[in-house]
Amino acid sequence: MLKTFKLGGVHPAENKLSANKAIEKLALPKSVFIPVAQHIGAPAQALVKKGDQVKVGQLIAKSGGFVSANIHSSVSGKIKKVDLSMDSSGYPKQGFYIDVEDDEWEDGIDTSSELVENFEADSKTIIDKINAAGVVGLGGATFPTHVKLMPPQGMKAEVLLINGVECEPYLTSDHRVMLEKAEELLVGIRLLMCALQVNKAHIGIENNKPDAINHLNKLTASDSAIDVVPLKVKYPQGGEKQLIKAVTGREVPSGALPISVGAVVSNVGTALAVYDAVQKNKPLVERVVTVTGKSVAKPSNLLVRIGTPVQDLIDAAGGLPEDTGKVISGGPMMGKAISTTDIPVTKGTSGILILPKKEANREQMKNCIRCTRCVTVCPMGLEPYFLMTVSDKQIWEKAEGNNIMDCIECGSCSYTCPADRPLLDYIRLGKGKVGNIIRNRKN
Amino acid sequence: MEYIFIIIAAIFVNNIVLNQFLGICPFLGVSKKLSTAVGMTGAVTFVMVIATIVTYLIQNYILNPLNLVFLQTIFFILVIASLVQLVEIILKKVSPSLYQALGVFLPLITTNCAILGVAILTYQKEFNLMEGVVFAIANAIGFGLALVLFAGLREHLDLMNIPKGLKGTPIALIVAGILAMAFMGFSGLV
Amino acid sequence: MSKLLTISPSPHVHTSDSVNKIMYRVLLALVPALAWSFFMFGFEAIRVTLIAVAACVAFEYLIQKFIMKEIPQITDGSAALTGILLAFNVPASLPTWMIIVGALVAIGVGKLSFGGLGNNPFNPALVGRVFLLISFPVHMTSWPVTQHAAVDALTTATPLALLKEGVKAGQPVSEIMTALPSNLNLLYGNMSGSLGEISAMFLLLGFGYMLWKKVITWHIPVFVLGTIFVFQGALWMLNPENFIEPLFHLLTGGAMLGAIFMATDMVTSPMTVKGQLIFGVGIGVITVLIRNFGAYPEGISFAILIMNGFTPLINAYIKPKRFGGTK
Amino acid sequence: MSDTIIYTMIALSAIGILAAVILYLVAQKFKVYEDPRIDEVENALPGANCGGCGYAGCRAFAEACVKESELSSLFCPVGGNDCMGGVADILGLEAIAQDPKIAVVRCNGTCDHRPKTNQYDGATSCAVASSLYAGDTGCQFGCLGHGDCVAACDFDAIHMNQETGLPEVVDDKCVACGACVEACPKTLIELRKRGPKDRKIYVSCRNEDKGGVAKKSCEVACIGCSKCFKVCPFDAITMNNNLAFIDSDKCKLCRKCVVECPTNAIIEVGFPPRKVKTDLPPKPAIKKEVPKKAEGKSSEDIKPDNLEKK
Amino acid sequence: MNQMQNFTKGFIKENPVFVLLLGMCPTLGVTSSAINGLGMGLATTFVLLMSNIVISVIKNVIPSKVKIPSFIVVIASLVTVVELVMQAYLPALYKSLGLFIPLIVVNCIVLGRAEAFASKNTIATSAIDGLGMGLGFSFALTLLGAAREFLGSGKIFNLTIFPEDYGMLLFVLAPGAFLVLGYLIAIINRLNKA
Amino acid sequence: MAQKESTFTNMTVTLFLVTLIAATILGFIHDLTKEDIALAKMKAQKEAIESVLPAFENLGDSYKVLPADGADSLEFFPAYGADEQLVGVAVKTYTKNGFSGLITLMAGFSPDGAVTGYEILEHKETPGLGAKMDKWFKDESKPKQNIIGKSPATTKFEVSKDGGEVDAITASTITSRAFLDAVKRAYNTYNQNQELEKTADNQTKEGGQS
Ligand SMILES: Cc1cc2nc3c(=O)[nH]c(=O)nc-3n(C[C@H](O)[C@H](O)[C@H](O)COP(=O)(O)O)c2cc1C
Ligand SMILES: Cc1cc2nc3c(=O)[nH]c(=O)nc-3n(C[C@H](O)[C@H](O)[C@H](O)COP(=O)(O)O)c2cc1C
Ligand SMILES: Cc1cc2nc3c(=O)[nH]c(=O)nc-3n(C[C@H](O)[C@H](O)[C@H](O)COP(=O)(O)O)c2cc1C
Ligand SMILES: Cc1cc2nc3c(=O)[nH]c(=O)nc-3n(C[C@H](O)[C@H](O)[C@H](O)CO)c2cc1C
Ligand code: SF4
Ligand code: SF4
Ligand code: SF4
Ligand code: SF4
Ligand code: FES
Repeated sequence: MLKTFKLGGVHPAENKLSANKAIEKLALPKSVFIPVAQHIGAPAQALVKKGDQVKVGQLIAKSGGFVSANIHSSVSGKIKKVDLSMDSSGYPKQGFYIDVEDDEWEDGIDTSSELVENFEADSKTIIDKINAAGVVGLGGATFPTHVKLMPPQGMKAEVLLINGVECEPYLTSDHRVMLEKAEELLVGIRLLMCALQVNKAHIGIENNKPDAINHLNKLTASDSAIDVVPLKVKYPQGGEKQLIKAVTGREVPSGALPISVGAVVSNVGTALAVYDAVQKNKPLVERVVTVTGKSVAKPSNLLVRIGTPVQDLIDAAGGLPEDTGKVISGGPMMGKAISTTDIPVTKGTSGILILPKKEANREQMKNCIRCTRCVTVCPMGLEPYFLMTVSDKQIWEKAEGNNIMDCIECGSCSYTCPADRPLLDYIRLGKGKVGNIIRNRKN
Repeated sequence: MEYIFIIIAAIFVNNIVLNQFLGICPFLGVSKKLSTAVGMTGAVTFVMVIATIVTYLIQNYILNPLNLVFLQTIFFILVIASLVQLVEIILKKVSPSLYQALGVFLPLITTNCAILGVAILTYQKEFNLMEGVVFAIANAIGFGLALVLFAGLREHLDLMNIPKGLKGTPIALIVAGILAMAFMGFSGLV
Repeated sequence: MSKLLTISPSPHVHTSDSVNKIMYRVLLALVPALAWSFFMFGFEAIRVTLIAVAACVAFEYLIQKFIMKEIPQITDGSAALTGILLAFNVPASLPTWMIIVGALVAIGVGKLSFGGLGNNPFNPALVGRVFLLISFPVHMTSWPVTQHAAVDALTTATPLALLKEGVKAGQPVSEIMTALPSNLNLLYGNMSGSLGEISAMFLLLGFGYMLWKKVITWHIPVFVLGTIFVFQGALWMLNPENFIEPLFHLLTGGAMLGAIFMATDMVTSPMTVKGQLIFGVGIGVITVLIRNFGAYPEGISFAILIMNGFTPLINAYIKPKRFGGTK
Repeated sequence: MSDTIIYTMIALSAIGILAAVILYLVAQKFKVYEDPRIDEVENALPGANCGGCGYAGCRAFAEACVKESELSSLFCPVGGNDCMGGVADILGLEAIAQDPKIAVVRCNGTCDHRPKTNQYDGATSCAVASSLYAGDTGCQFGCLGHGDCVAACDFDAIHMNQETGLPEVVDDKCVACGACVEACPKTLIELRKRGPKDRKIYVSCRNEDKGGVAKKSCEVACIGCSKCFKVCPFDAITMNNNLAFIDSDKCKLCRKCVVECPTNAIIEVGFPPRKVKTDLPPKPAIKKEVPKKAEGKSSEDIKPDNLEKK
Repeated sequence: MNQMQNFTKGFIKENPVFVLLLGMCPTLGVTSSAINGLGMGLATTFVLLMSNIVISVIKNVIPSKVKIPSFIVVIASLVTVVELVMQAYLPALYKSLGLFIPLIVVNCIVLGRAEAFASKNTIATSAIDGLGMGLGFSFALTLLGAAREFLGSGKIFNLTIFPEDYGMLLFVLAPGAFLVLGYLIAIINRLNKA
Repeated sequence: MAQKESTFTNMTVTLFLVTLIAATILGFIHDLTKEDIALAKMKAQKEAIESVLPAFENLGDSYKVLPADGADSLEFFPAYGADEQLVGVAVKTYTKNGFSGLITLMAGFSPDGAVTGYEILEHKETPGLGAKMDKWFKDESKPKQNIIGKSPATTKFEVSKDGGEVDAITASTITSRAFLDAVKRAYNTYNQNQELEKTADNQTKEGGQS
């Protein structure tokens, strides 16, 4: 029996169209827009201004607080202006418009593709380098990685989990990284283990990527500290809490962080970025993005510079199909629909998914028939139908009492509901409201 | 066995609210929330048992010997009214926590036909004291059962989109009607 | 304008499952039992079914359109389902006007008064059925002669009614049993009774189909039937002269129909497995109580309605197992 | 006199006295009593339990009124001054007359003025939409048009205009309870002083973008040009974040600013037609009309139908 | 408010049953037929009328602390009078109303009107209020009784409208009381709005 | 309003006065109605007796007899014609086997034991079902359910379902059984008592017609 998490879960059609497409390097864009807020936490503070000349890898905005991250220029060229522009959050955000000129890198960055395996560094140096390189979680939440590597007082990490699950349908960027950058990835994992001072790491991979599992198994055969854990294909296997449960059997208590059960979870992309940051001095200026969709001419996995307009990626994949109805930044379950393809790729952009018109629209919502499907599939053991109703009727005490804050917004409930109810829409709303209430109460 | 029949009859077959129509006002009024329904049930049980005992004594040692049965109504109601208030002060002194839980419901109970009704029924059914007490407790449970069930249903209905005209009391009555209908299944059980 | 991108919150994909599909699958699951009732009761069964379905759908349409002033939603199949289940719960000889009254109560009182599909706390078909039973006890307990009765003696009374009669008249069960059909006959439905309840076998077939299509889970039917079996079995072991063996109670009356198709109505049953356990056991216990000790020979419809009443309470207190919740 | 009568008298009087004694004890020990004025005040209130006063329902408000030594901080928007006067009478206090208020929607971004840039297909709720993204037009401050405000109104006083896609307040019905103000995630609705004859002048825009950006996304956006600010003789206009705001307490309804605005972002309602004196092109017809006393209902009569057709 | 309005308000606008929802037990308990409803209504009307009069007479001499007990005594006495008189002269009706006659004492309308109206108003006004409310109550009970009797047995005031065989028994039983009252209130609400 | 203050004396005196006045009035009304209440009860009983027996001149003294199979005694009201001839006996009988418990009824028997009529006095049977017994068994147009003129001696007073000769009320077998049970009990007691008739004076006598 394959390992998996116990409660809930769904199995949407996988549609991994680009699984066999090797990572391609996307040509440099003409201009980029780099927002100062690409992570959870405080926005970074701008260090350059209009008219300044920048190089690739140059720090252009510095971390704006404890939970924040540095921002580096991903291209060389001139700052055209510092202004607002729409990004995938759906709201205009502050950032740098840079006109690209050449491809000149900051000094000290190792741009060769040569594998640097050995390291002497200690925990503190590694974390500092990660911090300096502006590495954030590439698994979706964009939580600053250096913060994660410094457990709060009294907590000790015991095990590192590497999230190679990629449970979102369509997306394949992590899959390709595990196949093509496995050696680097393993170095990154060792670095993370060293930073956390743990001596065990598991790489969790869904069973629909047998090639990645085999490949990594081969490479880690000699290393007893790292092993590969094949997991059942079930969404949201990649959810942090679910992954911990599946691999270690431990359950992160409600409202607590993974570290409370001694686990730290990092995405494979993150581990790769850690390798770049520590071994190559290379800040996080590019990432792998899957561009896919059923009517996309050439589904592909592209290595792109942060700030590149999404339109460029789509063009590289064969252009926006005629029947496009919806463009999503991320996967179909958790990604955000975007209103224009002019938005930039940011650190959190794992994929661009293009849905045809006939899949773009939702069905008309009907009354809840209390079929319990949503309850059954909720991986957190919540009652989505109830949470939606109380959020709609604004009965916040009941929402809180029924643990609305535990929702990981995986969308399994909305996906399953036969009455096409927008459960997660309302639950998200309720989470926001209840979150505010709780925060106000604390103050 | 007698007692079991009394209990089953009072709770299910002749449920005081759903079948006998006593205590409808609190049934409709105090059933909007589960927590208050539970509190009210506690208070009613308390008062119902005491009232039944006291009125039983009055009936048998004052009214019957003096041939004053026709004063039953006025006596019972006065006794119950005073009793409720008495309970209120005593409770407040003796157990403030219980008072917190039940106290707010006490004034409501004075004008609750269930108490007076059970007192009179105890007399009409010619129960002895022990049977009277069992009868009172069973009726209180029956009242509580109906009330708590009903409160649960109403809390549920609050989240539903009831048609405008039926919102509130009408739909509550319809629910009560269907509940009463379902409870008729118990008829003939004793 | 049409080039505009669509925006909606995640998730952006959805199962192909829908309310309509669920309802139509249940309808399909009822077909074997329906066919059997046509075979047993002939034209009368067709008449009752057609009228019940037509009346339910018509009332749903008319009330939604003219009283609630909403867009009628009759295509979802739930009104038709209520209609069929109502028909399944009445004798094939029921006069037409009574069926129509039952449909009005089921749809008007039981369902639309609460706002329509999904809002009703009580099973609409059963509200209609119990209304009819209490209002027209004579008609609701007179059974037509079946067309293919194997044992001639039991033409009109249902096995449960025969049993109740006998017990009330003080006969020992062993004596009454001689007049009752064999368990095999009961299984495939050679007995008299309400339209759709007679054939346990065909109802089980429908159950299998619904399980296969994942329309319902096994829990409620198994809990209900299991409880009836265990509780009745206990009584039987205590006193076999007063109580009949448990299998009889599983195969007669509405036990199968109720447990498989009516207790499982998702709108009116609890949301968690633990809640469904309480619900199912409650139905089983009340059914056995009424059947053995009450005035009615059959009690599952009352039992389901009563437990429907408990459902909100159960839902309020029995919560699903929560990830990371305190154990 | 028969025995029965004598027994009756004795028994009943005895129980009467007993009751009196018990009740006396109650009265002694049970000092906390409810001020009977609470009931009276509650009776004087409209009983809508809307919470517009800031208290949890009418009774809570009544309690607050009774406790307070003066009523300046308490006001029931539904009952208005008459009602507060009544409360003041009961309590023997002065009611502070408050100017009657009315809700005003500060967005004029109709479909014509503000082209759509995408199609929203989520839950029909402004709150949900606004938590998702900026909106289906270029203006991130404008009305989303899903009618949270309409749903929030207990008085049937705010309706969606199907043509403009914007909510409209029915002046006669609005009691200024503020529910819609709370409901709007874009804080578009403001409670403003009800001017004489329901006249009002306000900047119907919340766009804080720079002029160019604002103008591009919506024709009638306030571009923050400050012309109105300069022309206002009463200092009623303030400029903040590229946006003008008219304080209804200071505005004397002189209508000078209205003609100044280059984008027609300032709206005047309830005035007689103006003698055309300016060089500006004629105003785009503002759909809103003063509801005439008797026929005021006509506008709502039409709207529910429209809604249903959708 | 003029006396006329004072009198008529009890019928629809402030109907004790349909709008104020007071005195639900007798409302549901005795209305299995129109005649029972009417009888109970009139008995209650008598008590209401008399108690309103008596209480408005004595209101000034009653200290506030014993107001309620005194009122209860007055009401209970009146109820006892009704009980005795009915027993003597209308034994059949007395039998069918049963327990609910003594329960008039705790009928919330009676005490409610005494408290809310009679203890603040003059004798004449209180009398009119009592009568109006009482008749409103009677009207409601009779209507409910008639509806139930009609649906249940095809009769109104024992006059056969349609054959009894078509009657729906449920309506004369307990559940019918709840159902019919529920829908009646809904209808009255709608009429009140219109 | 010049309301009295709530002092202890005030309160006590007021309540005392209120109760005293109430008591006085009630006492008087009770005295006034006492007779009429008794009369009304008598009248009801008399009417019942009259309706179950053929025309008679005067009633004899009533007496109570304990039935062989019951805990409570039955009350007998012999009725005599003009010539002091026994016209019939009305028996107030009961059964506890009704659908909802106790049913009491008055049954009339001619001296030869045939039922001359019956009247239900008290019952809690379901309206529309069991409650139909008030007319059901005296419907002369339906000989199979009519018991008037029949004697339990010659007719089997049991429902046809149990092998008797009386058709039960539709869907109310329980009530019908109970009803017949009560009638039979009256008959049996009456029969068993006929021998003792002569020594009736020795029986526990109630005040008779008081
Ligand atoms: C306020 C805050 C503090 C956090 N602190 C820690 C931490 O100390 N250690 C850690 O391992 N993760 C920490 N996290 C990261 C979360 O555990 C989690 O990894 C992150 O939110 C991304 O999770 P996701 O991608 O599953 O959504 C923190 C997150 C938040 C929001
Ligand atoms: C429902 C859900 C699904 C997720 N799926 C994945 C996934 O497939 N792969 C992944 O790397 N992270 C996934 N995440 C994010 C992880 O929870 C976690 O934040 C991440 O692995 C932490 O690594 P990072 O900080 O390096 O991004 C998912 C999160 C949620 C809430
Ligand atoms: C609410 C209700 C009331 C009933 N009332 C009576 C009744 O008063 N008398 C009676 O004999 N049966 C009554 N019954 C019916 C019995 O339960 C039983 O079905 C019937 O007496 C036996 O059926 P049969 O007469 O058709 O053989 C009632 C049933 C119900 C559900
Ligand atoms: C498994 C299943 C069972 C159902 N059983 C019933 C039923 O017993 N009675 C009924 O009226 N509707 C039934 N329905 C239809 C529907 O859920 C019902 O009409 C709703 O209660 C109406 O809100 C059932 C539906 C499903 C899916
Ligand atoms: S899945 Fe949909 S229909 Fe089923 S219970 Fe949840 S919300 Fe209701
Ligand atoms: S989105 Fe939230 S409520 Fe819905 S299934 Fe996922 S965790 Fe549960
Ligand atoms: S329009 Fe707004 S302020 Fe006016 S009554 Fe409605 S909700 Fe209240
Ligand atoms: S005014 Fe606000 S609440 Fe109303 S529709 Fe517009 S955005 Fe929504
Ligand atoms: S009349 Fe109010 S409780 Fe009975």
